[in-house]
Amino acid sequence: MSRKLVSLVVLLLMLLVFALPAASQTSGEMVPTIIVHSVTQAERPIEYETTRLVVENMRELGLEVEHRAIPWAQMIDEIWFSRTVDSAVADRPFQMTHWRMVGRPERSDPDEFTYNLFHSSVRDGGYNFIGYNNPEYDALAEAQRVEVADKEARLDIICEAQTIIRNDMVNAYFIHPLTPQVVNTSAFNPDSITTQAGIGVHNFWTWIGIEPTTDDKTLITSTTSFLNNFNPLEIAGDAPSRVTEMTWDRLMRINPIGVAEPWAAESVEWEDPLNVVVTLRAGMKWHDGEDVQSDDAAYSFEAALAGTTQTDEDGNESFRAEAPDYYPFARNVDSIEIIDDLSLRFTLKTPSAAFETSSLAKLNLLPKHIWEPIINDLLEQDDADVNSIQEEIPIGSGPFKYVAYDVNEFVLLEAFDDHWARPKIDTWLMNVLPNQEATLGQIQSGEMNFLWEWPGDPGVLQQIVDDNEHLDIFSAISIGFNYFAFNVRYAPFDDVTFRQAVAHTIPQEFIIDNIFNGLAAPADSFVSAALEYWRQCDDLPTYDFSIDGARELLASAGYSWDDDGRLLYP
Amino acid sequence: MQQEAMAREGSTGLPAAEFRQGSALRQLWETNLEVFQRDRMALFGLIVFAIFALVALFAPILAPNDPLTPLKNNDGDWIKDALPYWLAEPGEDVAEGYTNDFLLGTTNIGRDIFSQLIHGSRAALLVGFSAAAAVAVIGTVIGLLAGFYGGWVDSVLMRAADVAFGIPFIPFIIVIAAFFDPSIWNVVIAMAILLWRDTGRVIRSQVLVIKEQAFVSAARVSGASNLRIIFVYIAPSILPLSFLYGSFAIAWAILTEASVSFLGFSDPETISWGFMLQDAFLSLALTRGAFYWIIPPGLCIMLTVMAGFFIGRGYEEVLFPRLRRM
Amino acid sequence: MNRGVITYIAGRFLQSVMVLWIIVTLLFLLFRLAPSNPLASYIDTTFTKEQEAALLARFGLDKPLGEQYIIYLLNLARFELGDTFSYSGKSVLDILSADLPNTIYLTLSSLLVAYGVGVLGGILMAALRGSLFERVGTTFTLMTRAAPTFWVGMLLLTFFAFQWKLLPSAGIAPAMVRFRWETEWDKLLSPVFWRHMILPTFTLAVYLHGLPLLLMRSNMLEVLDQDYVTMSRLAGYSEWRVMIQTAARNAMLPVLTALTLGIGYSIGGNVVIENVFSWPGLGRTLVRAVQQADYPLAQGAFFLIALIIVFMNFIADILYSLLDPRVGASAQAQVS
Amino acid sequence: MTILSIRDLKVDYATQDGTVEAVDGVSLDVAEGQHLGLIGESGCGKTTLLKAIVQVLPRNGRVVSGKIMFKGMDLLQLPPAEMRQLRWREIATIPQASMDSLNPVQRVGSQLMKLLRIRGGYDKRAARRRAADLFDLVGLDTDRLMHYPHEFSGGMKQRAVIAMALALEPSLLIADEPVTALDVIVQHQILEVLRELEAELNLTVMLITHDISVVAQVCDSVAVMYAGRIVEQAAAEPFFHAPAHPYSLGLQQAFPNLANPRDELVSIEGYPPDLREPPSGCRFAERCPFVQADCHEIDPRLELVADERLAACLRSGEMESLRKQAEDPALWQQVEVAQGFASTPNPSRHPYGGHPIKREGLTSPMPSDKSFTPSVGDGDGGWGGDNGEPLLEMRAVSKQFKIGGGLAGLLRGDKEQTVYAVNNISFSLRRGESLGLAGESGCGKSTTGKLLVKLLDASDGEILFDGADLAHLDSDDLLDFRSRSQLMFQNPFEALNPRFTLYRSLTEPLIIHGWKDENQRLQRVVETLDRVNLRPAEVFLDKYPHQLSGGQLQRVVLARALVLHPEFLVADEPVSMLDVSVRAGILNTTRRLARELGLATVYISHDLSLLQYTCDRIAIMYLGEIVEMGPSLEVINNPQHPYTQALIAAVPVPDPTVENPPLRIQEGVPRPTERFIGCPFAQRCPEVMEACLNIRPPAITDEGRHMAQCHLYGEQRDSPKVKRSPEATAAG
Repeated sequence: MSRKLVSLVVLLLMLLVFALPAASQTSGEMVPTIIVHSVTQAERPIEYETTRLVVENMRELGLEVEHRAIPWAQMIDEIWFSRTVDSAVADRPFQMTHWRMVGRPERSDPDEFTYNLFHSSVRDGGYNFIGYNNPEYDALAEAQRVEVADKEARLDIICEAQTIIRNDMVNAYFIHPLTPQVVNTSAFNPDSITTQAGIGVHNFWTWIGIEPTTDDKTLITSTTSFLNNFNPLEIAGDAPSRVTEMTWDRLMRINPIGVAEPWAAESVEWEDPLNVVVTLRAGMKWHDGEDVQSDDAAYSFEAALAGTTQTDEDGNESFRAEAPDYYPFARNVDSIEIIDDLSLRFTLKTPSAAFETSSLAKLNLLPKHIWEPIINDLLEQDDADVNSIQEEIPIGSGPFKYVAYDVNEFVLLEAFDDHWARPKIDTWLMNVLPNQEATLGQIQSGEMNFLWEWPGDPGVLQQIVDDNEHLDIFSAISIGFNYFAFNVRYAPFDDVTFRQAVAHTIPQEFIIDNIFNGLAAPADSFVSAALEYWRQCDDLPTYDFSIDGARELLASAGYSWDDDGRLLYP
Repeated sequence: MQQEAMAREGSTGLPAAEFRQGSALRQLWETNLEVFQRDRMALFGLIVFAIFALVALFAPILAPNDPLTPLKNNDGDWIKDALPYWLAEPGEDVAEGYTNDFLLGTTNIGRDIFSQLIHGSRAALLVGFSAAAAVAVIGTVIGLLAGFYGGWVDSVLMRAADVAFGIPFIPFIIVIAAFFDPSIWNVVIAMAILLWRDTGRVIRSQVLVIKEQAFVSAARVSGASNLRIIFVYIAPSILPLSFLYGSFAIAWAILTEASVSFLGFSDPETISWGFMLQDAFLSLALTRGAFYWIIPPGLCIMLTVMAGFFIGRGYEEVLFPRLRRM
Repeated sequence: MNRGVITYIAGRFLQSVMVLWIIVTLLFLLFRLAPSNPLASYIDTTFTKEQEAALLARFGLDKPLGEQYIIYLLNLARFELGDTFSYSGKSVLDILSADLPNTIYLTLSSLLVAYGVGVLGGILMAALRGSLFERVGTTFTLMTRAAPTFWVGMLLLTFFAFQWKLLPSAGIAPAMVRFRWETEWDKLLSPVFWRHMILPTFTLAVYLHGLPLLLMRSNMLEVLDQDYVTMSRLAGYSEWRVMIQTAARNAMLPVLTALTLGIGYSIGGNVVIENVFSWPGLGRTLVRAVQQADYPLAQGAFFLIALIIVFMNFIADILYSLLDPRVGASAQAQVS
Repeated sequence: MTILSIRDLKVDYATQDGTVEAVDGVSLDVAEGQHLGLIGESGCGKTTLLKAIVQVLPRNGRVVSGKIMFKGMDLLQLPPAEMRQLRWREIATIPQASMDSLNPVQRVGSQLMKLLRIRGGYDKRAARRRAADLFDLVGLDTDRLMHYPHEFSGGMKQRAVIAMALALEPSLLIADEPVTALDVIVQHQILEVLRELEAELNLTVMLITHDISVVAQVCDSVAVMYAGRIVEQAAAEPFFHAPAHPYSLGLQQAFPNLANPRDELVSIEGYPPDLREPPSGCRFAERCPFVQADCHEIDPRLELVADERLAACLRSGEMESLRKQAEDPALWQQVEVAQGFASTPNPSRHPYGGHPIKREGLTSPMPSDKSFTPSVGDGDGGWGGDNGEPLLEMRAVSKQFKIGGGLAGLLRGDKEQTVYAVNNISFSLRRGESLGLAGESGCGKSTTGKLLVKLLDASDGEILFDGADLAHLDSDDLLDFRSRSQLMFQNPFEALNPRFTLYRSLTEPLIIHGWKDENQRLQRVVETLDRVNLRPAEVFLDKYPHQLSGGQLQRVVLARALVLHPEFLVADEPVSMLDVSVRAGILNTTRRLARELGLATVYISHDLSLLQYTCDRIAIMYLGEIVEMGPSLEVINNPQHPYTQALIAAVPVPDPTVENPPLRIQEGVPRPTERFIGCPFAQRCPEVMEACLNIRPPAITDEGRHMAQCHLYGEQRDSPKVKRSPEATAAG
C-alpha cells in the first residue's frame, strides 16, 4: 500500500521533471536537427544501411536529420560517455543511436535485460544509458528478481515490464537477427547438431554432441572477431567466452531451451529462498588430473568475490574486486559452507530468481590449487587484477582441454577423455579469420567445416549453401536484438509521442527483406521470441511502418509544420 | 647620347613592351608546354585528368542515379546484385525499368555501380589535387627557405624532414583517420604533414645548386634583394620540379585514399573508388565473381594514378634530360 | 674503418635517436589528445564507475600528462611498451614480437623478389633503351605501380585462391600445422608456410619492383654516360663486363640504399596487404588495434614501425657512406 | 711504316634536327713512332674521329663510309670481339675528361690490376708488380695504389690514366685533350711525362687538343681539323713557322705568347658552319679574311702544297703573302664586326633564322666606335675617368671560411675546419687601371674577386671603394655601390638565367636600380649590346641563352656588366670556357671598352699570357697571399719570386723549336686549411732557406712598383739553404 503511494508520488514528481524541459520549449519552435549515430559501413554494413534508411524516413516527418557514422571506439565516447549535458565527452549529449544487444546463453534469463537496460539506478554509469527513469518500472524490475519460486508470477511481471517499455517506446526494437551458421554436413551428422534457443547451433551442446561422419574427428571453425584471452575470471569478447565455456565446467548450464539445468552439479536443492545445496558429480577431474571437489567449487565463488576495500582521501570506502567481470554475478552470495567433498551450501543475501541462471550457470569452476596462489598474489598488488592474468595452458574441468593457442590467431582444443560427457569429436579448432572472403573460401574448400558466425551479407551465405551440396545452413532467432535507442532525457525524445512517431518510420519488413535478406525476425521487445516462455504475454502494442501514421500522431499531439514543411513543437 | 638613342627608337621599330614578355612566367608556361609537346605519355596523362575532371564536375548530371540510394523495383524492394545488362543472359536477374542505366549492375544492396564510379572521380580528384597542391606548396616553400637561407633555418627544417621520413605513412593516416571523424580530408592532411619531405629535400638541393649559379651571383652583384632573388631567379627554376613532385603526389594521394578507404577508415558518405572496392570486398564480390564491380574502380584508380606518373615523368624528362630516351 | 667513419656513424646515430625521440613525443601527444575514449573496448553491461577508475589507474591514465609522458619515455627506453587493453595477460611486446617476424619475412621475401626482378629489368631496359620492348616494359611497370596493391591482391586471390584453388587465401598456415611450430625455425622450414607466402609476396613484388626497376634504369643510363664506362669500353672489356661489372655495379649503389630504406617503409606500408591476406603481422595488428581502440597496442605497433624505419634510414646512410668512398662525412644520401 | 691509315672517313650523327656530318671525308696517315697533334676548335670533329677509330661512337653516330686501316686490318670490318681485343693492347686511349675516367668506387690500383689481369693475362702477383712499375713510370707514389680516385689530385688522376693506357704496351696511344683543365704547372709536368714516355717507349702518339702550344711541345707533326675536315697536315716545325691554311694562321695568331707578346690578338670571329647543311664551298670561307668569290663555290681539296705538307685552300699558292697580311689584327677585326648571329640548335624556334647574317645586311644604325669615346662629366655619370685617387683599395684583407661546423655538422660528426682563402692582401686600383690576379686553382684569386664586388664580406681588413668601407654600407649606399661595380663570370653558359630572354637579363639591373621607363631601359640595353659588338642588337633581345654560342653569350655577360655604366669591373676568367678562336675577340672588346670607358678592371686568370695581354699590372697569388705584384711586363720578363718564375716557366710555348725549361717545383698546392709560420711557398720552393720555414717573408718593393714577398731579396737572403730529399718535393 505504502509502496503504491510512494510510486504515485514519484510518478508525479517524474511527470513534473519531464514536463519542465517540455515547458521550457516555446510552443511552435522548430524541432532542432537530430543526429542519429551508427557505426561505419566498414564496421557493420547492415547497421549502417538500416540507420541510413530510417534517417531518410525520419526526414519525411519534416525533421532535419544527420546520420553520423563513426567507428565504434568513437561511438562509445559520443553515446556511452555523452549521456547528459554535463557529462558529455563529445560536445553534446547523444540523441538517437542504432544499438544492438548480442545473445549470450546467460541472457536466456530475462533478468539481465529487464533490470540493467532500464532500471534507474544504472542510469548514470550503467547500461541504462538512455536515461530511462520510471519508478513504476523500477519496482517491476526489482520484483521479478524476488519471485524465485513462482515462475508464473514472475512471468506476469516480465510481461508487464515489456508492455511498459513498448508503450513508452524508449527503445525502438526492430529485429532479432537470425544467426546463420553453415555446417559441412558431409563431415558431420546434421541430426547431431543442437540448436540452442536464442543462440544458434554454435553452442556447447553442439560441441559435445556433434557426430563426425568420417575418421577425421576434427571440427574447424573460425571467428571474425577477436580471440583475446582465455581466462575463467574474465568476460571477454564473444568468441573467447564460448571457448571458456567449453573448457571450464559450471555447476549448471543453460540447456537448449534456455533453462538452467544441473551439469557439474548432480543436484541443486533449494532449502529456502536464501539457501541452496549443490552436490557435485562424483569422479570429475581437472585437466591436470586432480580431482574436482567441493572446495574447488566454493573457491570459484570466493575468487569472484575476492577484493580489497579501499578508502580514498574523502574517507569514502570503495571495493575493488580482483575479478571485476564476475564479481557482480557472485555478489549476492553471503556465505558458502562446505558440507563434504562433493556438496556445499550457498547462502544468499537476498532471494534471487536468477541465481541459477546468472550465477550457478555463469561462474566457471576453478581449480583451487592453481587459482588460490594467483588470487592471493593479486590481493597484494594495487594495480593489477585477474584481467592481467593468462595461464600458459589453462586448466579447467570441461569436456575440452587446451592444446595450444595463439592470441588472435587460433585456439586448439582436444576432447578431455576423463570427462563424463566426452565429446564425439576429438579436436576442436577455431581460427581467427577477419577476412570474410577467406572464410567463405575455406568453408567451401573444406578447410573449415563449421562456419560459426557471419557478420556479412546473409544472402551470400545462402547462395554459397545453394551452390555447395555438402553445406547446410542453420539459423535461429537470436536473444539479441537491434534497435534505436533514444536519449529520453532531452527534447524532442523526452516526448513519448515523438518517440512513437519515430518508431512508425522504421520499415521493419523492408529491413528484414532487403537488408537482412530475410535472415531476421521482427522484434518488439527486449525479450526475444526465442525465449518462448517469457513471451507468453498479451500482444504488445504495434507500431506499423507508416509515415502518414507518424505525422497524424504528431499532429494529434499538437505538433505542426511550417511553410517549408519543418516540424514544429506543440 | 640619350637623344640619339631616343631617335633610334623609331628605327628599331620594336616597342619595348614586346620584350617584356620574356618573363619567367612565360618560360614556365613554355616548360609546361614543352612537357606535353615532347612527351606523348604526359599528354595522355593530362587528357586523362581532363576527362576525369569533367566527369567529376558533371557527376550529378552524368550519373543516372544517386550513388548511395539503393534502387527500388516496382514492388519497392531493392534491386540487389543486378548484373550489367550486357552481361545478363535473357531472363536473368536484370532489373526491369532500369536496364539501360545499369551499365555496371548494382551492388549487393542495390546501389548503381556506374553512378558510384562516376561520383568516385570526385573524391579521387579532390583528394589528389588538394593533396598534391599541399605537398607541392609546403615542400617548395620549405625547400626554398632551407636551401636559400641555410644555417639554422636549414638545420631545423631538414631535421623536421628527417622526422617526417621516420613516420610510417599509412599507419599515420590510419591513426589520424581513426581519431578524427572519418573524412577524405584526413588523407590530405596526413599527406600534407608528411609527404612534403621528398619535395622539400629535392627542392632544397636544387636551390643549393641554383643559388650557387653565376646568374644568381650576377643578380646579387646588380643589387637584387633576397626576395627578388628567391622569387624572380630561384622560384621559377624550381617550379617545374614542384610540378613534377606535385604530379607524383596526385598519384600517391589517389592511391593512398584508395588504400585508406579500403581499410575502412574513410567517410562512408563520400563515394570513392577505394570505398567501392572495400564495399565489394566486404560484400564478397570476389566470391561471387562480380568482376563488373571489382574491375572498374580498380581500373579508374590505375588510370588516374598512371596519369599522374606519366605527367611526372614528362617533367622529369624535360628537367633531367639524361633520362630521356634516345 | 677509420676514425672519421666512426665519428660519422656516431653522429648519425645520435641524430637518429633525436629523430626517434621527436617521433615518440608526437606519438604520445597524438594518442593522449585523441578524441576517442581509451577505454572504449572495455564497455560492457557490468561496467561501473569504480571499474572505470580502476582501469584508468591500471593503465596510468589518471596521472597528469607530464608525468605520463615521463613514465612513457622511461618505459620506451627500457623497451617496455605496456599492457594491451584487449589481451589479458599479454603485454604489447608479446603481441608485437609474435607479429614482427611474420612482417619481416613477408617484407624481405617481397623485396628480394622485387629487387631481383627490378635490378635485372632495369639493366635490361637500359641496355635496350629506345626499343619497343623498353617502352612496353616501362609502361607496364608504371601500370603495376599505379594499380592499388589491395586490388591486385584481390584479383590474384580471386583467381589463384578462389577460382583455381591453387594457393591458400589467408594466414600463414592452417592452425593444425601452425600449432606444431615451436620455434621460428619450424615455421621457416615448413613448406606450408612458404606456400602461404606466395600470393602476398607476389602481390607486393608486383608493386615494389617498379621502384628498383625505374631507378636502376635511370641510374644505368646515367652511369653509361659516365666517362669511366666509356673508359672501360675503350679498354676493351667485353660488353657484358662493361654493363654488369662496371655500370651495373655503380648503378646499384643507390638501388641498394633504396632497398635498405625500402625495408623500413615496406614494414609500414604492408598494412593493406596484410589485411587483404590476413597475414598476422604488424600492419594487421595495427589496424585491429586501432579498430578496437587498443591504444597501447596501436601506439606500440606504430612505435615499432617507426623505430624500424628510422633504424633503416640510419643503416642506409651508413651503407651509402661505406659503399661509396666518395661520400665523405659531409655527404648525405639523397635517395628517397 | 704507316701504322694507322684513315681513308675518306665519313661519320654522321642522327639528331632530332637532322643529320650532322661530324667527320666528312677525312684521310690521315700516322707513321710508326710519329707524334701527331690533331688540333681544331670544339665541334670540329676531332673527338668523333677518335671515337670512330676505336669504335665507341654513341648510339646515334655511324660510320657512313671510308676505311680505317690499322696495321693492315680494316678496323671497320673487324668483328666486335676482335676489335675489343685490339683495344688497349694495340690502341690505347686517354679519353677526354680523363679525370672522370676512373671508376670512383674502385681503388685505382685495383682498376689497374683488373685491367692487367683481364685484358693482359697477368696473374695476380705479376699484375701487382706491373702496376707498381707503371705507377713509377708515370711518377706516382706506389703507396697510392690502394687509394680511391677521389683521393687523387687532378694531375695524379691524369697520371694514373696514362699509366692505365700504357699498361698493355700499346703500339698506338690516342690522347684526347690530356692536359685541358689542369693547372699550368701540372700541365707542364704531364706533358713532360708524355714526352719522356714517347722517348722511352717509342710510342706512336696521336694527341688531340685545341691548344697549339701543347702540340708544339709534344708533337713532331700536326693536322688541323675544321668543320669535319682536315684542312692542313704538316711536320711541326714548318707548320709553326709557316702555316699553310688561313685557319691555321688565325689559330696561331690568336694564341697569346708570353715570349713573343702581341699588341693585339687575332680573333677568328664567327662560328663554324652548321654541319647539318654544310656549305658547298670552302667551309672556312665565312670566317676567312682572305675569302674570294670562288671560295664560296669551290670545295678545296686537301693537296700537297709543299714537301710533306698538305693543305686545303684555294689560295695556298699565295700563302707567303697572306701570312704577312695576317700579322695585322685589323684584317681579322673586320670580320669580327661583320659576324652576326650564329647557327643555333633549333633555328625554327626564333623568327630571325639560324644563319649567319650576310655582310650586306649589316648596316648598323650605330656608326663606328666613335660614339663610345668617353666624355667626362657625361650626364649618366660614371663613365668618366680620372687618374687621381685610387678608386678601390684593399687593406690587409683576409677571408676565412668555416666548413663542416654547426649543429648539423656536429651531429654528423664532421670536424669543423677553417679554410684560409685570402690572407692579408693589400693593393689599390685607380680608375682606368687594370690589374691581373694569377695563380693556380685554389690560390684565392676568385675569392678576392668576390670580395671586391661584395659577394663575400672580408673577415679582416678593409676594402675601400671610393673611400667608403664596403663592410659598413647602408642599404642605399650598397645599392649605389652595386651600380658602380660589376662582375663578369667565367662560365657564360651559367652566368645568364636560362629562363630569361637576353633583354630580360640585361634589363634586370636597370629595374633593380629604379629605371621605371621601359623605353629608356630598352634604349640602354640596345646601346650596350651595340657596344659589345652584338649587332644588330634587336636580333638578340628576345633570344634565350641556349640559342647563343659561348662567345656571344660572354659578350652578353659583358653587356650586362656594363649596362649600368659601372666604374669598376671584375672579370673572373672571362674566356677560359671559350674556344681559342673567339677568346681574343672577347678580350679585345673588353680591353677596348675598359680603356675607352675608363673602367678600373681586375682580371682573374690562371693564364699569365692572357693577363700580360690585358693588364697594366699583375699580381701573383699563392695560398691566399699576393707573393709578387708589379707592372705586367716587369713581372713576366723579370719575375722575382720563385713561384712566379715557376709559373712562367711552365707556360708552354707555341713554338716547337723552343723547349720549355724543366720545372724545379712539383705539382700540388697544400690544402689551405693550415696556416704557415713562415713562407707559404716554402714547402715547394726550390730555393727554400731555413728562414723561409720560420719567418714570414717581407714584401720587398722595387721603387714602389714591383713587389715580391720573398726572403731571397730581404735581410734573410743569406739564411742557409734547406737540403731536401727528393721525396720531400715529390707529389703529395
